[in-house]
Amino acid sequence: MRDKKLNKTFKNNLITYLIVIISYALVQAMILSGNLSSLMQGLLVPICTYVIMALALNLVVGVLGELSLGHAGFMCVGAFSSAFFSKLTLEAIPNAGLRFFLALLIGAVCAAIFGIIIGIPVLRLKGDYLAIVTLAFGEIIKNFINVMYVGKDSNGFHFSIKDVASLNMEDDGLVIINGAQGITGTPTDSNFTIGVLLILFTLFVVLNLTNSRTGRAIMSIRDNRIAAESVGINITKYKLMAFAISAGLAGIGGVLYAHNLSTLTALPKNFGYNMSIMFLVFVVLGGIGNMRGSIIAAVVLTLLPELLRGLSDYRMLIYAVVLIAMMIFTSAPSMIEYREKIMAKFGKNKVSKEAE
Amino acid sequence: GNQASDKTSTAEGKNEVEAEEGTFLIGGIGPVTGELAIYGMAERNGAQIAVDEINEAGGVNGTKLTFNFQDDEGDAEKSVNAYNNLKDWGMQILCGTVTSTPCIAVAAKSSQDNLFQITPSGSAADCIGPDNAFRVCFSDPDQGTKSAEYIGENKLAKKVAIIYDSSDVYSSGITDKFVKEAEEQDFEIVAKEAFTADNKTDFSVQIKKAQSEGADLVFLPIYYSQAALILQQANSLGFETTFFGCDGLDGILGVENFDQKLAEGVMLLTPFAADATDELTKNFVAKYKEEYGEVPNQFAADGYDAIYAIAAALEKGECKPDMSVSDICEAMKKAMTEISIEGLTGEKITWDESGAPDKEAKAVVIKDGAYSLME
Amino acid sequence: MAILEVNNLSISFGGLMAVNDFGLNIEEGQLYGLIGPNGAGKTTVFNLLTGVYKPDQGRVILDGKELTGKNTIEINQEGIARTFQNIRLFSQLSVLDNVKVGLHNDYTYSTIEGILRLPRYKKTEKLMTERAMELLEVFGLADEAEYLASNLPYGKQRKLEMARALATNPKLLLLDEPAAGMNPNETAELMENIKFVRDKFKMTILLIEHDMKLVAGICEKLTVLNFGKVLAEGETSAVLHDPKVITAYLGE
Amino acid sequence: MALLEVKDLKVNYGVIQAVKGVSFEVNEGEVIALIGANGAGKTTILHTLTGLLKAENGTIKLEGKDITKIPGHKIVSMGMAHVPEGRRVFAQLSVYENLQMGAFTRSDKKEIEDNLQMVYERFPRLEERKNQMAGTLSGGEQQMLAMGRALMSNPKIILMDEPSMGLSPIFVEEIFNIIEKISSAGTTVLLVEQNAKKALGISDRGYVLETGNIVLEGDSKMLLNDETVKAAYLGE
Amino acid sequence: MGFISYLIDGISLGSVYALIALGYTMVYGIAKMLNFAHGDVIMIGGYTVYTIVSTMGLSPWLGMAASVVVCTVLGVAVEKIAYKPLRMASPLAVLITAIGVSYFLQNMGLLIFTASPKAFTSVVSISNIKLADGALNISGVTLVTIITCIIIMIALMFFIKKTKAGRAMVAVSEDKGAALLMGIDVNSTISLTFAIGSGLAAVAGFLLCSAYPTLTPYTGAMPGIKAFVAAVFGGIGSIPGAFIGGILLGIIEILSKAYISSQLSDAIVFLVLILVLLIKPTGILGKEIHEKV
Ligand SMILES: Nc1ncnc2c1ncn2[C@@H]1O[C@H](COP(=O)(O)OP(=O)(O)OP(=O)(O)O)[C@@H](O)[C@H]1O
Ligand SMILES: Nc1ncnc2c1ncn2[C@@H]1O[C@H](COP(=O)(O)OP(=O)(O)OP(=O)(O)O)[C@@H](O)[C@H]1O
Ligand SMILES: [Mg+2]
Ligand SMILES: [Mg+2]
Repeated sequence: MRDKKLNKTFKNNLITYLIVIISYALVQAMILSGNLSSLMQGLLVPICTYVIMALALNLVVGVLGELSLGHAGFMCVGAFSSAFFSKLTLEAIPNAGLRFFLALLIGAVCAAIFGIIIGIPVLRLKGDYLAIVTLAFGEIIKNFINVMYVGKDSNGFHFSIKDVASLNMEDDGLVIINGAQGITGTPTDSNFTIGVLLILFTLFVVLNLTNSRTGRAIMSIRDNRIAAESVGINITKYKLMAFAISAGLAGIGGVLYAHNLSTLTALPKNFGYNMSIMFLVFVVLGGIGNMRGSIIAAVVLTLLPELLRGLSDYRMLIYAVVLIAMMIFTSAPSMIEYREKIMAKFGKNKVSKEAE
Repeated sequence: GNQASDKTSTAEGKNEVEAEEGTFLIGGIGPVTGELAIYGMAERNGAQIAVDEINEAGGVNGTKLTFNFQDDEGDAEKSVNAYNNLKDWGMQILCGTVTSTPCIAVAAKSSQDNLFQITPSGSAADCIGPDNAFRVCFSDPDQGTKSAEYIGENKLAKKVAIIYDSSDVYSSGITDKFVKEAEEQDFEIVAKEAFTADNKTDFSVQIKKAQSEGADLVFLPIYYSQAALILQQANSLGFETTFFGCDGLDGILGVENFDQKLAEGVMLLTPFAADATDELTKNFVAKYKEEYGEVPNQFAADGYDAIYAIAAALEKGECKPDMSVSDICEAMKKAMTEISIEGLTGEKITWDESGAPDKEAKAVVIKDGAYSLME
Repeated sequence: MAILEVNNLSISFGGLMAVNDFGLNIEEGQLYGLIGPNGAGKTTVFNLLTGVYKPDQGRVILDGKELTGKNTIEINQEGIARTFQNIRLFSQLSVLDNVKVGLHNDYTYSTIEGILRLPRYKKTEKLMTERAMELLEVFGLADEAEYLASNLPYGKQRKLEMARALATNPKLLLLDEPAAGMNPNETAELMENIKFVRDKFKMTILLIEHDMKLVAGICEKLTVLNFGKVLAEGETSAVLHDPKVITAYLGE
Repeated sequence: MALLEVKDLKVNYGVIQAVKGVSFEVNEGEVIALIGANGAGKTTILHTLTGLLKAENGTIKLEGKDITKIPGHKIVSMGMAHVPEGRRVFAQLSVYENLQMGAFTRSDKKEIEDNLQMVYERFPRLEERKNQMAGTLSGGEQQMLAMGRALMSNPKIILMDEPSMGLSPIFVEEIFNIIEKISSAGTTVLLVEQNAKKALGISDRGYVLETGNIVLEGDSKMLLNDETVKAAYLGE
Repeated sequence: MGFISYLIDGISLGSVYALIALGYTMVYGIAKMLNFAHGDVIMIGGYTVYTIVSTMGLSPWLGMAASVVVCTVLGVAVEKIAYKPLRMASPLAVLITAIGVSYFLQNMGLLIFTASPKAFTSVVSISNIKLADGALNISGVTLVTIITCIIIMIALMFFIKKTKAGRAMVAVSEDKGAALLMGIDVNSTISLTFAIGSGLAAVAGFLLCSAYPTLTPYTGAMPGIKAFVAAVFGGIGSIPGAFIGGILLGIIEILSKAYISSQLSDAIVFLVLILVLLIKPTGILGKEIHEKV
């Protein structure tokens, strides 16, 4: 009985890993045989980014059971800190692989630190109040980066929240973060292979965490805080931990994002609450707590608007309709029941056939 | 649930414009949904008019143009997607993108492909970083510097206040240079107040700051939707001053139902005025109104000029539609520095190797509900 | 020596004195009953003992250690575990995992070891599973170990709560109406379970119950609470024949 | 004609069939006990009767009128009230407001007031606590409130789902007394209970439910003496 | 004088937030869902008035009436089509659907009315009030907005406390099943909630557009989010809380712009919000719900 269960989770996780790996292999094969359009090739890294974001958010929403509307903020921190680093060390570290690896570390750590900072209010707040605080944090980060000017010259770093001029740099100075204009000229160090490796890493962390002592503690808080306390689970510690890990993973998503495009700005479009909500859409559509679902939802919903390009001006309207329809299809109790019934019929047929 | 197989079925992303054999395939990119849609739509429409005109007149050296415009929602990532989509379609020349940040991202890609790119309105300095990238509009630094010079040289004011969008690349880019140039000029910046994309309905504080500092000119390096609100709010606060803006302000008179009295006396440094009396403009405005039911703004004019620049460069570079993308690019790059076009946004526009246009900025003032050229 | 010593414990909600000057002494290994009319304050006493509510006054001493003012988590680590009147399981976890959460503080490995699946993870998880299965066995839940807790029938959910509480290896186990919603047969089985737990684990048990068959059947001593105050205490049979208790609680 | 008549009722949760074709009837003035183990489907039946769940199959007739397809909110005003399992009082409302909620479908102010006094008489504790938030009441108090609330609709028939659960012995007596009083005041009662002994003690007839089927029915006294019932439900 | 004048500005801005927040909180309080599309219903309301008054040249009163009707019908329709199937699903599923509806309405607006901004003609013809020799200026729209807010707030509280339909709403918000057992028609109660919420959105729409008279398909989005913040700030679900939250949010926003930094004002507003919630975790007037153990 017990072995069966272990096997079941193991199998389930294995399937998830396999889906990622096989998809990767198929896509690679298509690229090599020249069968993948430029559009799709261009979408590969963004898709990896969003998959990572969905997985990271699912850790908070699905496993910890708290609503975060600020994950774009963590992603933003990861993106900017790593892009900052990469731009700065463009010459000092010529090896793109090493540079990107260090950028990853920096992005993840910085984002995780912000995760802990956000985690503090998380301890006191619940539900929608928590959601609004995470949203607020995300917006603060975005707003702050928009007025942040950082430059470097022979005298070292200069920092200002007014404008480039007040950096007071020597003429040889290099503006690294230029307020709303953000960072330009980040090396495009990421690629699809790296993206998939990072997805696998994120999956590894999230799945193994969930199936461990720590994961159980986090889930027990989700299911019943009072009971968790009564058996001695340290609520503070585990909530913070979940938030920090999730933020760190979101930071990795940000690093991938930042090293895919040559411009990085903290616009509402990239890192605003709308983006956080988009990640939430992935998580909810894929099934709360269901990592494989998150992956699929992130892929489908990132592709969808691109596939709808043919509809021109109606594109986003149709996208909205499809989103609503998918939500109702996957979550409405009547639909679920209907699907269950069909599945049951299907299952029964199979059984009876086997019996024959 | 297999992601990869999903992709194969759609590998040839659908595209509503047929890629016609034997024509030049020109792509366009810009926001036609989302908050910036108005700029993308104007540019698309303006460019389309130019394409139709050229085709009617027999095309470029007898070869017609096909134009395909893709949405990017004003986002860098989506813009790269749009670019790739157009590449799949067979794009040979890119007329885009409309906004700056996406333009920088796309320019990085187009330079890898060595695909000729001319942005009608991507004004950030980096938009023309790679040598395959050109632009039609003035750059942000140019506009900032020129505005400050203009104000200083014409002694329009002693005390200047700035209200700008600190979350916008265009606006903060102009502001930076304006402030810098102001040091050289004989006026003082008494207030520099920001707003953000998330906070752009109420401007009472910014206006009051300018008012209480006694600004005799308010510089508005922003887009006209916000400017319309600022004018309205300044009016109700009884703040009478000169407002001075850049090309983003163009279009303010076209806001439906707008009380044009509010805009009376507003000055702007813009390459295009829909009320100009030259034949070219009159024709264009008439056509635009007929097609799209609106008065075109500067973005439409930029799009129009960009297409004409492309046509001129194609002609000069003796390009053929069956040439490779890279060959077309090389030919056009060279041709661009040799051509001069009569555009809506400048009488004799020429380009240098950097990709920047050389044209005169016109300072216009709104008088009696119409733009009129200032001397 | 008394394992639990409670002195003049009080708490009020608004104007209502829910628990008023409550005292209690339980010897090690005793099976002690707390009974009283609905709303008398029994559950509130449990909440005070486990730190869910902070008392307005009074002290709680467990095994010679002062618990007053400690929070729920600390109190659990000091050795008090409980079940709840309205069942509180980790409904989306398996039955086995519910018990493993109870083992959380006694069987440890770090998060990193968990993520990287280092040897200590494997070893500890194995030990945890064994221990948890042992506990489930006691309550006849071993066959349902893989069920989602919320899919268990009601009576088994109550038992699972007990197993989970026991997993924290407490000195004192508090059971709030363990037999509520069970039919007579199930109750009889539960009584055996409780006695077994007490004997096997040398546990001290304090329970709240309205089922007099259970109370009379297994409790050695009783305290009767009425309007937040102690109405009577002593040997079970004596208390149950106390006329005050009969009028206030048992009825004729 | 029976006041409540249920024929061949089947109810599903998704693919699980919880009630598998149950028929029974309740005559005017009767007290009927429905007993059975945990998960037998008792609550499911009651939920279907008052429209909280949809029947898959079968008919439910109240005073001869088919109410199977009638939306749940119309059933109360037809004279059927339900004291749900787990009380389900409105936790954020006061005791008084909860009772008023029970009279939602009625508009006769005067009669509602009389009814309220009747409830207060029957449950003095509720009057004492009339301004307390229902969520902070003790279990027993909440049970009283749930019964009082159902009585506020002045029903012809009242369905009670385990009203004695979690109550003190004296109160269990009390509740069963109240049920008898409610019955003698002319209200028909359908009583679902784990406490089979008490339930059969005060009822006229009883039905025994096992995993979604009625396996035994008859006069309550007869059931009390039935060996299988004794072994399975009375713990003797 | 400067401070008072900023304070007045803050109240003006806040009154608009408050008005929107009232609709938000009303729907949240009863249907327990964050209707992220609320702001976009406001936009539709604004366009309705615009079409009738500015395009067709009819009376503003007719415009306002039509706007209320259009929004109410829209709100109820959206509820029926998009939210009702998810009544028993997780609240997050409904939240996501609401986001879908929000996208839908925005893009609908974009297709019908194009992206070009329209200048809205104020429906309020009361002129400004000048105090202290003109140094303080209270706009007519602000006065009307605040008065409307207060009237709506009181009316809503009265409605919920005193009327049968109002009490039904409270019951539904607590326990839909138990409400049904009381004889309450849960579906029509929720429809009514949306009808009222959307009607309020229409009112908010024409007052918002009167105060800040440009109208684009995205006009409602940001004020919608701000109003959500305001509603949480005041204690979501609490009607007076929405009012207070809205006004305070407006004041904080203006004062931080005026005295700290106009660049960082968004950050400051959100920082204050976080601090307030840390001190009072359920917002200013939010009820702390103690779970009985
Ligand atoms: N958080 C609270 N706020 C207000 N009153 C409370 C609170 N918790 C309990 N009470 C009140 O305190 C009294 C005692 O409640 P408690 O739950 O301890 O009763 P109990 O003895 O366990 O009763 P039962 O046997 O019915 O469960 C009750 O009158 C109850 O209404
Ligand atoms: N919401 C639900 N979803 C799926 N199955 C359910 C649901 N509610 C009840 N069931 C199942 O339906 C069957 C009958 O349940 P029901 O609650 O009617 O039993 P009961 O006789 O009232 O039991 P109890 O004495 O525990 O109240 C049980 O097997 C139960 O697990
Ligand atoms: Mg109790
Ligand atoms: Mg039941």
